[in-house]
Amino acid sequence: MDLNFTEQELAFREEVRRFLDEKLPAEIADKVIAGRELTKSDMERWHAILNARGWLASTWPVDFGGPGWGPVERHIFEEEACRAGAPRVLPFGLHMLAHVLMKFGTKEQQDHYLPRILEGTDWWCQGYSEPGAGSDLASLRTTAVRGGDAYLVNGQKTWTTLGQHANRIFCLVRTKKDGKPQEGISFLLVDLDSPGIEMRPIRLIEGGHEVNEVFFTDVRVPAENLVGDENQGWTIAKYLLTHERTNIAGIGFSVQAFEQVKALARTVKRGGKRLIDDPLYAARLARVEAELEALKITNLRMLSNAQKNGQPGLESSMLKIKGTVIRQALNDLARRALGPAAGPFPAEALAGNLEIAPPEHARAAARYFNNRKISIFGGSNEIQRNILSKSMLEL
Amino acid sequence: MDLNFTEQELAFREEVRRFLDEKLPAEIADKVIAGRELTKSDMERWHAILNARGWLASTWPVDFGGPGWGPVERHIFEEEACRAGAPRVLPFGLHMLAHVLMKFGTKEQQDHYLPRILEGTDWWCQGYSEPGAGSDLASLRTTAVRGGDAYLVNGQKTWTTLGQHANRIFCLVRTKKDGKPQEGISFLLVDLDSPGIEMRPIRLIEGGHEVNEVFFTDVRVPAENLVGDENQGWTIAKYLLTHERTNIAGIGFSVQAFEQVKALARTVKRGGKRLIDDPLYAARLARVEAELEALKITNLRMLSNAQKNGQPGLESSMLKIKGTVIRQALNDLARRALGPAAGPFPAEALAGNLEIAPPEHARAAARYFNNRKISIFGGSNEIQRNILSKSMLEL
Amino acid sequence: MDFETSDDRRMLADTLARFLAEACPPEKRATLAYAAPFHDHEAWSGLAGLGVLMAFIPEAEGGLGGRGFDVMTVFEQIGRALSPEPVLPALMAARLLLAARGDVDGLMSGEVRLAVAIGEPDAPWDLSDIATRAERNADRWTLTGRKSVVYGGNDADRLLVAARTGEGLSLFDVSPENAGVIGYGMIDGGGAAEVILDATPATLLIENAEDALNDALDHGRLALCAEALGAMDHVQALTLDYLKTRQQFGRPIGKNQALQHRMVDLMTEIEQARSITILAASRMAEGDRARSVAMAKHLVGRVATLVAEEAIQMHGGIAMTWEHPVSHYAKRLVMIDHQLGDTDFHLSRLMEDLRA
Amino acid sequence: MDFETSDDRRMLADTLARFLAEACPPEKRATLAYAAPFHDHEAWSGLAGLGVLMAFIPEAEGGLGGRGFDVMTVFEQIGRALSPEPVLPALMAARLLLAARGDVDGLMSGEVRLAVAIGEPDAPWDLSDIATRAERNADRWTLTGRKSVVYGGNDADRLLVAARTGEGLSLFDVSPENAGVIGYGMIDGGGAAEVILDATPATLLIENAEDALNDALDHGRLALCAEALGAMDHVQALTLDYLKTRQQFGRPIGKNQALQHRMVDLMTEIEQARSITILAASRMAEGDRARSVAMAKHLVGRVATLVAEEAIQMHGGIAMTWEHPVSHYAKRLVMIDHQLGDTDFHLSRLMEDLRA
Repeated sequence: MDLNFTEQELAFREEVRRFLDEKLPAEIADKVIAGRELTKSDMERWHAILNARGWLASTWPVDFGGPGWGPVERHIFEEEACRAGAPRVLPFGLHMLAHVLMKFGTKEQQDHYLPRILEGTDWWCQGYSEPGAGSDLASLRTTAVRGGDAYLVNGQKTWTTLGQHANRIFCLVRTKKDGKPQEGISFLLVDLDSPGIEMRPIRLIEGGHEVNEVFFTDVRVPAENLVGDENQGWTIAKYLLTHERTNIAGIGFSVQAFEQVKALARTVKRGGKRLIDDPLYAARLARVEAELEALKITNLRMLSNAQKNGQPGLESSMLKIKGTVIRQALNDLARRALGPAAGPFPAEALAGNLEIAPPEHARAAARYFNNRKISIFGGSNEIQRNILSKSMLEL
Repeated sequence: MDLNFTEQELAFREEVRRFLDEKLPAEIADKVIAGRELTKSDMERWHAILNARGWLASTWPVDFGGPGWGPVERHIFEEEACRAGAPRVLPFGLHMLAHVLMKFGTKEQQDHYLPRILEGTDWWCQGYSEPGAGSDLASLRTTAVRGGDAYLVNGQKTWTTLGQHANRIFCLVRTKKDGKPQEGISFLLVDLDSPGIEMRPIRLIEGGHEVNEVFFTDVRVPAENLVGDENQGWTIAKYLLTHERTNIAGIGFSVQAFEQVKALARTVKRGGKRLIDDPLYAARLARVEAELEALKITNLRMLSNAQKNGQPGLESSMLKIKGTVIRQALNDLARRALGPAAGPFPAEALAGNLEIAPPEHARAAARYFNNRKISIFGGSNEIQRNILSKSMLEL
Repeated sequence: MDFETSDDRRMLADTLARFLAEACPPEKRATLAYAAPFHDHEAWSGLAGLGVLMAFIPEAEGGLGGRGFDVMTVFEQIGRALSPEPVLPALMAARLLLAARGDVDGLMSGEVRLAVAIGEPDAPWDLSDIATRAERNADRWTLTGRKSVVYGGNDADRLLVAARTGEGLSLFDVSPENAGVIGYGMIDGGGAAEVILDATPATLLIENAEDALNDALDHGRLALCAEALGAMDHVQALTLDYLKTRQQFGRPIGKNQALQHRMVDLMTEIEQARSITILAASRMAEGDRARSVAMAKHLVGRVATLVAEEAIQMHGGIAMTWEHPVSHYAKRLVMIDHQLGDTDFHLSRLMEDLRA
Repeated sequence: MDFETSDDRRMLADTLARFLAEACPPEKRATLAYAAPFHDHEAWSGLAGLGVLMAFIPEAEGGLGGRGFDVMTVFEQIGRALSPEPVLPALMAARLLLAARGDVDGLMSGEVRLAVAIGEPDAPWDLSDIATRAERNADRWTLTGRKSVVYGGNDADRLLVAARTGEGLSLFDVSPENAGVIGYGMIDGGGAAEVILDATPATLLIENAEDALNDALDHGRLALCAEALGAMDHVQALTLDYLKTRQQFGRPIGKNQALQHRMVDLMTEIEQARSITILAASRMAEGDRARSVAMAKHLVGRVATLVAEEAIQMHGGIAMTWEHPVSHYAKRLVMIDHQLGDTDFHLSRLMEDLRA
């Protein structure tokens, strides 16, 4: 039993720190830390910096041009990147579609798409969810009908994260109506410039635009854009779901959030005293601190298992649940710390050049509301409990 | 909207207080407040005092010799009795069987049994639960087979509260094996002195003896001891369940427990300070205080409904849940307050004449463990949630 | 003992409900509550026309109510409809004007909108922390300090301002034109302002105003509890309906026992919140007003946040959108805890009582 | 990074598990843990014979371990088997004797049973509250005061007693024959004692013993966390098994989704408790030992109580009986929080760190 990183792992961490120190643009880090929206060019810039270093495709094997990191290296990189305020690398092309192509794609598809993902030529978004089919993918209704060398796609996708920045979307579509609902699903690559596609923004609870609806009306998709076999989409989707999910516990985000809240609680004044001197607030914070320290170890334990078995265990659902609960608790503490000053609409939090809340916390309430999503998407915490009950407890 | 008691109700409360002040024996109240076991003669003594005042059968209508109280009077009486440390009146004969007899019994049964309940000639216990059939009464297995003018009873009952003090037991027994399981159940009165009955104590978690197992081997029960019709037992059981459950929220117990814990927290020293000056402890206590104050009003609101409709609503399940959670929280706070001193086995809490905990709290841990039962028996809190979900939320 | 709502109050509630349903339907509210002046002048006049503001004034002073249950009746409807109208500042101003024996006619008619400026950046909730100072030159008072997140301050005709005068606190009347008033909208809709006072001329209304301020604050807290209650009732109904209609894996999601039990717990918590608010409403004129209000605001603060979070979680993604009413109710339910003392602030007050 | 248990420790765990399963089966434990001396002399000798007590002593001192993970290994098995043997006082005594550079041979062989007397009626957990005083006459020390709920004190050959000497705390060796030792059994099994010191002769072991005492206390706390972990693992297995086998309304009760989700939450909490205990075990020789141990004891205290309460609730009445093992595990799990600082006591220590 040894919780310490090896010499080699420590050296790697040093290397990552040095890289972030030198290469992460300060103006991007500031935005990330304050929870402000990143522009597409912010993200492109950061992707390019990572790509130049060979670290963009952090989950790719060496054969495909990845750095060949194991779970521990990936963990170290993510932890350090979060701590430094680096933007999250968009997973849709790099961590999702790329793995589908490596496993199910043709050589041509791999050769065509993978470099474009690395270079940022293609920005992918994900077309899984539909209105009325969130966690229940088997009830998909978007259809793709084969005619000659193309499919005709009709239907609607939703919750398409950052679709506004993308030029391509990978979709699950229904290619067969009879038989079991899972059996008639295919995995299709669609150019968002195709005629018949309309993307509409969805405004979220706190007022931001990060997800979209995508409408397909008689959209023609070349048959060569099918990945895998027709009606193999369910298998592909399951592969992606059970495929290693990196940083599912979101430790890095939580560590950063904890440090921010702690600093805030030492700054905010309630009457003559610091907020941290209020025992009720300090107790809330200390409770989350202990939970977070425990989760770090839980995460390492499961990483260590994954390292050994080459596959993450079913326990990743546990990380998802605890990880989201802890992050949400920290977002909750940040808004609480501000009292009434958490109230102004984010855009108004600087009123006439007057600070109402400290600038890096002006979005505290917005972030709290926005992050209610993290216990819902990617399989809600209720779904995760169902999975754990069945798979680990065998109930 | 007026939360105050009427003049009349206030006068009644005064009367109850005077009565308790004059008539409740101090040595009995002391035992109740410290949570020590009452002897049968303690209980007989208190029942007799109440009966002399005409208040023993608090739930009986005037026609049968009860005081004719409504829900509010009963509430006032119970609240005051708890506050004064009066023992709980045993419900089995007085509040359960008596109502069954009034509704389903023959004139002969009423004339024979009701006075004996009042006078304490008969002490009843309840034979519902069986091993393997707790909340699920339909799966009862104790059989009663009719032969001539008697039933032959075979089987086993369990969780028979204070059966060691009783001379009679009322039982649900299976009188028909085919058909729906609910349809073959009958309600039978059994003399515990009958040959073939054996009662064995069950020792509870904290070491006390308050429940029993009862074994029936070819026990002969006269057919006249059947209440209602044969196979009507399910109807009778449901009648009892939906029949007004007095003091289901246990407000009186909780008020008394709260006052005790508050006094304790002002006495116990942690270093130089009183425990109540520890903000974490004070916060726990203040949270329960607010919950309890709210529950008092919730209880009055539902009483007021019951008063108006003549029947308690389905909300009584809500009172059961919150009431038990609050009582358990108070028991939890009492044991926490004592720190290590909560640890000694109750019988040893006075070691060599040395107090380890204050005598009235020497059973704090025992009471905490024993009262884990209150969220289980009488329909567990899970069953109550199922009931509320179905009946009130219609889910 | 009687838990029936009186006929008068039931009539007021019904009228108000009908009015707000028309004046402030969800689609309209999602826009107007977020654009200056962050409420609707027409709706405001309409409310006043219904006599809603008169419900805060006793009959002896020319009003129609003034009791805790009147406040509760009005604000349950405000909460149910999620109205962004600045009724809360009007209530608090009414209590202060009554204490000052001032004229309440303009307030009751809705013609004069008042805001109450108490909290400050480093003193959000506790009167004893107030730093704004009043100075007297001859018979003229001036105020210096900053009042923060003054609800309704963005659109008020007069500001009632608490400031320190030597030993104690006094209450002053300030014209917004003489102060630096910087208005803005809130994340849960409605408007507020920062008020910068820099030797700003002011009229003394009440000397030694602690009691009057506490009375106004406690009435405001009761109002917020009632508002939360109305909002929770509505959210509970929406969530129940969703559980019954939304299908997943071929059946309504409400068939999931885990959700059923959570829904039962929510219902129970909401009933407890209702009970403690009823208790507080009944104690507004009694010696234990402060304790009852602290219990209510503490408990409601906790429950309202729980209801907001659970309602979103049970709805799933749909309630995360601006378009869906639950998102707006959830924001209001959470942010109510940020006004006039949060659940911990009021718990601390209860803890003080236990220690004493 | 490596989370594998070493072969040596795995062997120790297996041996210990087999030994305790035989020496302390549930039926036997339900009796022997409740009758003086509240443990089993034979089992004690057996444990010592296996080298269990040597695991607390570093190799350099003639032992076989002495690291945090050695402590964790032993106490997980103690907890899993619900053994009432006074191993905890032996561990704490070992740490103190090591600090005093005293002889540990008798301790390791099990021939000398030691108890550690620190807590007092008004000072259950905090060293700074200790009131027992040591006085020196020429070269002879005497102690006066009362030590309360001294685990293992009912059956100890020697007592290690903390007492105040002028400025600081020192550690003394006291023969039980010279003190008033009143032994009794505990509600969760095992024995303890009140120790009355009235000018009781004592031998000074360590002057300025704060560091040594804190080291012993933190090792004791780690041990209690590990004991809770072993007990929780066993209770979780029993509960899962019950959910799968117990039928109600014609199906296993584990088919109730509400119970499934609660069971998943329990499992998750237990894994978190395991993680924080592993962290603490890894920090026993480091500068942040106190903080890691406080986090562990805080979190484990909360989770152990939750597991106890949920296990009883999910079992229903059956787990309320003396006859059923879950009742005894539940008592131990709850009462562990009463030893060496409860969940709030340790949370307060974390709060202090946050403030600093």
